[in-house]
Amino acid sequence: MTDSENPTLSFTDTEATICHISKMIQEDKLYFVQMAGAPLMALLMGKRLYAPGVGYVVEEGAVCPDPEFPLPRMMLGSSGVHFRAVQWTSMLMVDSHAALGFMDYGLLAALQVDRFGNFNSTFIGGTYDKPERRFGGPGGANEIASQCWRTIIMTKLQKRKFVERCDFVSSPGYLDGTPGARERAGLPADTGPWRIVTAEAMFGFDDTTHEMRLDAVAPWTTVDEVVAQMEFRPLIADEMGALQIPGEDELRMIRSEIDPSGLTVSKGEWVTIDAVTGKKVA
Amino acid sequence: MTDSENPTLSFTDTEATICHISKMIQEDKLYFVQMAGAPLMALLMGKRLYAPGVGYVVEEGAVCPDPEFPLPRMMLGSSGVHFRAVQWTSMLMVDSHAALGFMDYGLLAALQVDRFGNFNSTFIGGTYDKPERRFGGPGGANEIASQCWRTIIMTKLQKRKFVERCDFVSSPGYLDGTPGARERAGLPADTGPWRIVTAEAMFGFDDTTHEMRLDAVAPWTTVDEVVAQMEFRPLIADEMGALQIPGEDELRMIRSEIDPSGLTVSKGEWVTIDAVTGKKVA
Amino acid sequence: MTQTAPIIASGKGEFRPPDPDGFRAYIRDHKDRRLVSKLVTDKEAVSRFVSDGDYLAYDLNIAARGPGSLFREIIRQKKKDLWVMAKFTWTDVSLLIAGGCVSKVDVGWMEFGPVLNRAVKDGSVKLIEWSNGALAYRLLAGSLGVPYLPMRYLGGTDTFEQSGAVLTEDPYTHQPVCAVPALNPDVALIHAHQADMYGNTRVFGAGVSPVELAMASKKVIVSAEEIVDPIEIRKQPQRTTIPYYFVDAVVHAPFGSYPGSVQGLYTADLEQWLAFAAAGAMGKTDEYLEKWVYSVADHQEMLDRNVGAEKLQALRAADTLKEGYYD
Amino acid sequence: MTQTAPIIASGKGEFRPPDPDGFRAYIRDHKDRRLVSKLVTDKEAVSRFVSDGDYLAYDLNIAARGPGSLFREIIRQKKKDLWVMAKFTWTDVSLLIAGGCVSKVDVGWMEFGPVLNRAVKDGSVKLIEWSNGALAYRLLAGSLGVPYLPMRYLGGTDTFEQSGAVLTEDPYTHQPVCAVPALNPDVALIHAHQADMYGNTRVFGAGVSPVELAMASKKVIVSAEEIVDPIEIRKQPQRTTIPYYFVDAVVHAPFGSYPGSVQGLYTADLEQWLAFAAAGAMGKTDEYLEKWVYSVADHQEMLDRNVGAEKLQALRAADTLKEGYYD
Repeated sequence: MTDSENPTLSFTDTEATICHISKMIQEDKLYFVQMAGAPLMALLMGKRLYAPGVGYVVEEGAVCPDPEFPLPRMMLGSSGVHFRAVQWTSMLMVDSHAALGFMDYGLLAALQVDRFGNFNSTFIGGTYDKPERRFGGPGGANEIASQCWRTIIMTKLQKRKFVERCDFVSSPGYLDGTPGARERAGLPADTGPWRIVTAEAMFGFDDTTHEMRLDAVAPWTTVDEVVAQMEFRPLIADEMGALQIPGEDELRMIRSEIDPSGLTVSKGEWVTIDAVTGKKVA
Repeated sequence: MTDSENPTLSFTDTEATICHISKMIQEDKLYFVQMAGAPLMALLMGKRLYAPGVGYVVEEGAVCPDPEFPLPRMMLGSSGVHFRAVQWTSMLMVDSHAALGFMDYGLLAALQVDRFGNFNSTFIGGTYDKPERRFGGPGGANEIASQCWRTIIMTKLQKRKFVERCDFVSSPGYLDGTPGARERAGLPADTGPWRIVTAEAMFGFDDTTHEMRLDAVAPWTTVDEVVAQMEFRPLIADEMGALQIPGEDELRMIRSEIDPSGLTVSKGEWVTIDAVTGKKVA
Repeated sequence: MTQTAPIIASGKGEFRPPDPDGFRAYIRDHKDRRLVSKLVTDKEAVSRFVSDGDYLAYDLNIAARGPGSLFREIIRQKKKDLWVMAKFTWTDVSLLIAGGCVSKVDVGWMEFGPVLNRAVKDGSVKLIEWSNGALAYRLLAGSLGVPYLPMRYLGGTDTFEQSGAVLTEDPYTHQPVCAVPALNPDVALIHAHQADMYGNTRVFGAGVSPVELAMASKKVIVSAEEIVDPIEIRKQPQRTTIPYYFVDAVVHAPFGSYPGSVQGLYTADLEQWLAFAAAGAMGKTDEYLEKWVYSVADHQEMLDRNVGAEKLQALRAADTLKEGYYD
Repeated sequence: MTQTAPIIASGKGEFRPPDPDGFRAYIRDHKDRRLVSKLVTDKEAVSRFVSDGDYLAYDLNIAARGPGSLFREIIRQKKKDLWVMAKFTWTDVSLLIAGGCVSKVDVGWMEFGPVLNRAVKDGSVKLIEWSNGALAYRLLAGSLGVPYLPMRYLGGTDTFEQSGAVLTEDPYTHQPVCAVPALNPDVALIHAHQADMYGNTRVFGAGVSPVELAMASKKVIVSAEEIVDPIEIRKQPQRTTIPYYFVDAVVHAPFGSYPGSVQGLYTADLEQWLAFAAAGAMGKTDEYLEKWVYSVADHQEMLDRNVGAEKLQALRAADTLKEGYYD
């Protein structure tokens, strides 16, 4: 229930997730962003609002571009997203920059994620040889999640996405979670998933057990509601944080300058909340 | 003894060697030439006179340049030698072109060469730890002699240069000469030294034993005189070839257009021959 | 320093065993070292240099600076049993599958949909798992003339299990390190901004791995928006992306990336860009192929009949951010 | 596919064990990701970023587009115990030895002479044998973040025996293949045509391996003939050779390659180009160093006092083949 006097705010889960991630973007870090779409929009939202000088690379070899806003309707392969880069080079080069330890954060999307932050972008349901639904593959996610120091993964809070076991581990989290598991698999030391971000909740990982930990929830939901949307029970932070309500100005920015076509952000579940209390409006 | 009526011709051993090699240059082959100096001059002499369209690369990453004649006084690092290349790239790239099998011939100079075409550019005399005279090292000769299909080596016909054992094998010939010796050492299959060229004599290698074979001698010397200048006795070709006398026009070309400064070609031993008979003039 | 290095783990994905010396012998015997004109039609390029059963690789995709005209010519000529590298691709893999040209796909990323799903389910197309970077890295190995390269990713995942990678031990640090086999495609397709008749090629803007692809492949077909005078190449040697001796065929293909974009020249035709995916969703790929491939003799006829000069003009005009590409 | 790969042979040359994870940790903790000005004097660059005992590498040499001004500053500051990479070098290695800065040299190629001979004979300088290509290739390994790379040369020679290479077995073909350890220099010197204050760097013309050197090295000092406005870099991103985050210091050094040439800008000063070698032959390197290094405060003073504006003008005028470098 909510005070019917208060104004309401409607947005998609994608829009909320973009708002959450945009607030994490720091000017003194370098980011490796996977392809076009929501992860790039989240980075660019952060660049537009909080860290104008932030540097990032994209798989197809643009180094620290400075695109103009509003962003082009279709970002994949448009000259707009590579505008005013400091260098145009190749995928092999930017992957090497990550291998050398220059990329602080990888920014990715996932179909499915497990307790240890391993994630899937290959198939859902059935077996590898007879998948119910095949998807496009890891793309650059494997090298990004392996070689960047910390990985930020966007996904949706759904039971079929937060699973006990991924149908297929396309890209590495903490693998079986044991200490040194990534190093034993040949991956660079001291790397791994750092945050899993959804509209309703943000997760981190325990430093020793590498288990996913619920760190913060949105005002329009609760810890119990969040956990109810997961196949496994995550660790629960001793001090639960609160995700900020997307500001009207932020939503206006997303719709006018980040994804003017709405092709990406308008997809997904719509939420309507009380703009003051942040509670769901029935 | 020579007919004193005939005109005489004087040139250095370096000039004669350049003339010999220039006649081998073919337009339908690619050449990898080591640094500036006599080998590059020999290639460019061939390009100037016999194969104007010939393609070659140099270690510092110029692909198929088309320099203007006369060549610059100092070729090392001068823009003249990279003029009108089809690409300016890096040492790593042209080395890879050789690794892939695009470079038909490597063109090199050596301090010392042995019976199997192994050669030295590292030190002469004493031991590796206490050398009598240290030299500059293989430079690019090791990768060129390993990765080009065939290697052409320039040197001087002297006992201390054609030796039973090199003081140091900087770059590979046929190693111990046994079949597959290069392959067992990790080198690409079916590669190796092809010609050793001096002013007075040209050598090839036996297809099975990989021993050096005297194939041709200059008119101003004899097989016996040549062998007398070698520490080991080479195989002798059944049909001994005759090296051509450097033409007056060729020598004029070298002195006016190939090495106008004379810094390279005027060094070395002067020979004076009867321009008609090709015999030495006492 | 001289212990032995065991293979700790090994993927079960199919791959062609690397053969650097076999590749060298091919290069020695088949690549022309002379400056000869390699200008051919798209028809000729595909019929001479793409064979049934070839391993086919290309740079970028049908969304951006990809060899769109060559994809369609391969389908037009009904090439079969191709093993396709899906490195940073888009709907082009599904397009080739719909055309009946594909039997295997090395997966990095590809736009998925009904066409792909059906082919995977009925087993007509076999997939092998890699990643965009791993496939580019395998081309790097192929371009260096070595049989394999060590790398720091793939390990620990199901992707590794379904790939041809191995987990071995570095002979120097004795730490576990992944290794991947060199990839030397039979044929490479590269769509470029400019090329001369000899094959000297210029690609402008950011890209995936055109250089390594050209170096690693036995046969290289370049389609270019513009054919430039060879002297222009030699006047600006540092703008050359690929030197002539790697290239076997040069096709003059204005709007060759259509319906995709070429940065600095024209934008994608958004409507047609999405048309094939839509056709797939509606089970109408046959109609799509009939209109865009079979019913037209070649790329030029497709542009004339199905797109039109006015539309092409508009696409050129719509690419307003040309800064940095041609200067 | 899963046998063990033995080490068949191993060179005995000294090298620093590769440590990709240690390098990554250094990069994480020491390299600035922000766009901040890195403009410093040659004095400051060398005192801050070159330490006694460092492994020092540089691109090209004092004959052409080499960091001549930085060589002299290193000697002026009496840096000691450097391990120098002699990859496609010239008299610069002897110059640094004459200055008392060097304890070890990795040999590809270097101009030799009395200075070098004496240092080798009296044991004050230790040499390790590689080749130009092998050293560049070790930098490639360092630039890829891997501990080693396989390659197809070095094997079978005394060079191999005196290097740190190993002969191992390829896990895929089971053929013998050489491997060399990654090289990650402590400090790299790169003389460039242009750089902006952030370190975005442009090198024009053919070169050795400036990109891999910058990527593989912990500390990177760029000396540039010209400092350009950062917006110029962003307006032509495909002309950038090295992006800013690899670079720690940018020194504005007109005629920085003197007495060597910079292609497209000025020719070598032939007379002075040969002067150091002559001084070595006559046992007068002390006089040479006094005049060209110790008696002047910095590069600019050396140019003003020992060369003069007229001579510099003449060197610029003498480089008549500028085609292709600045366009």
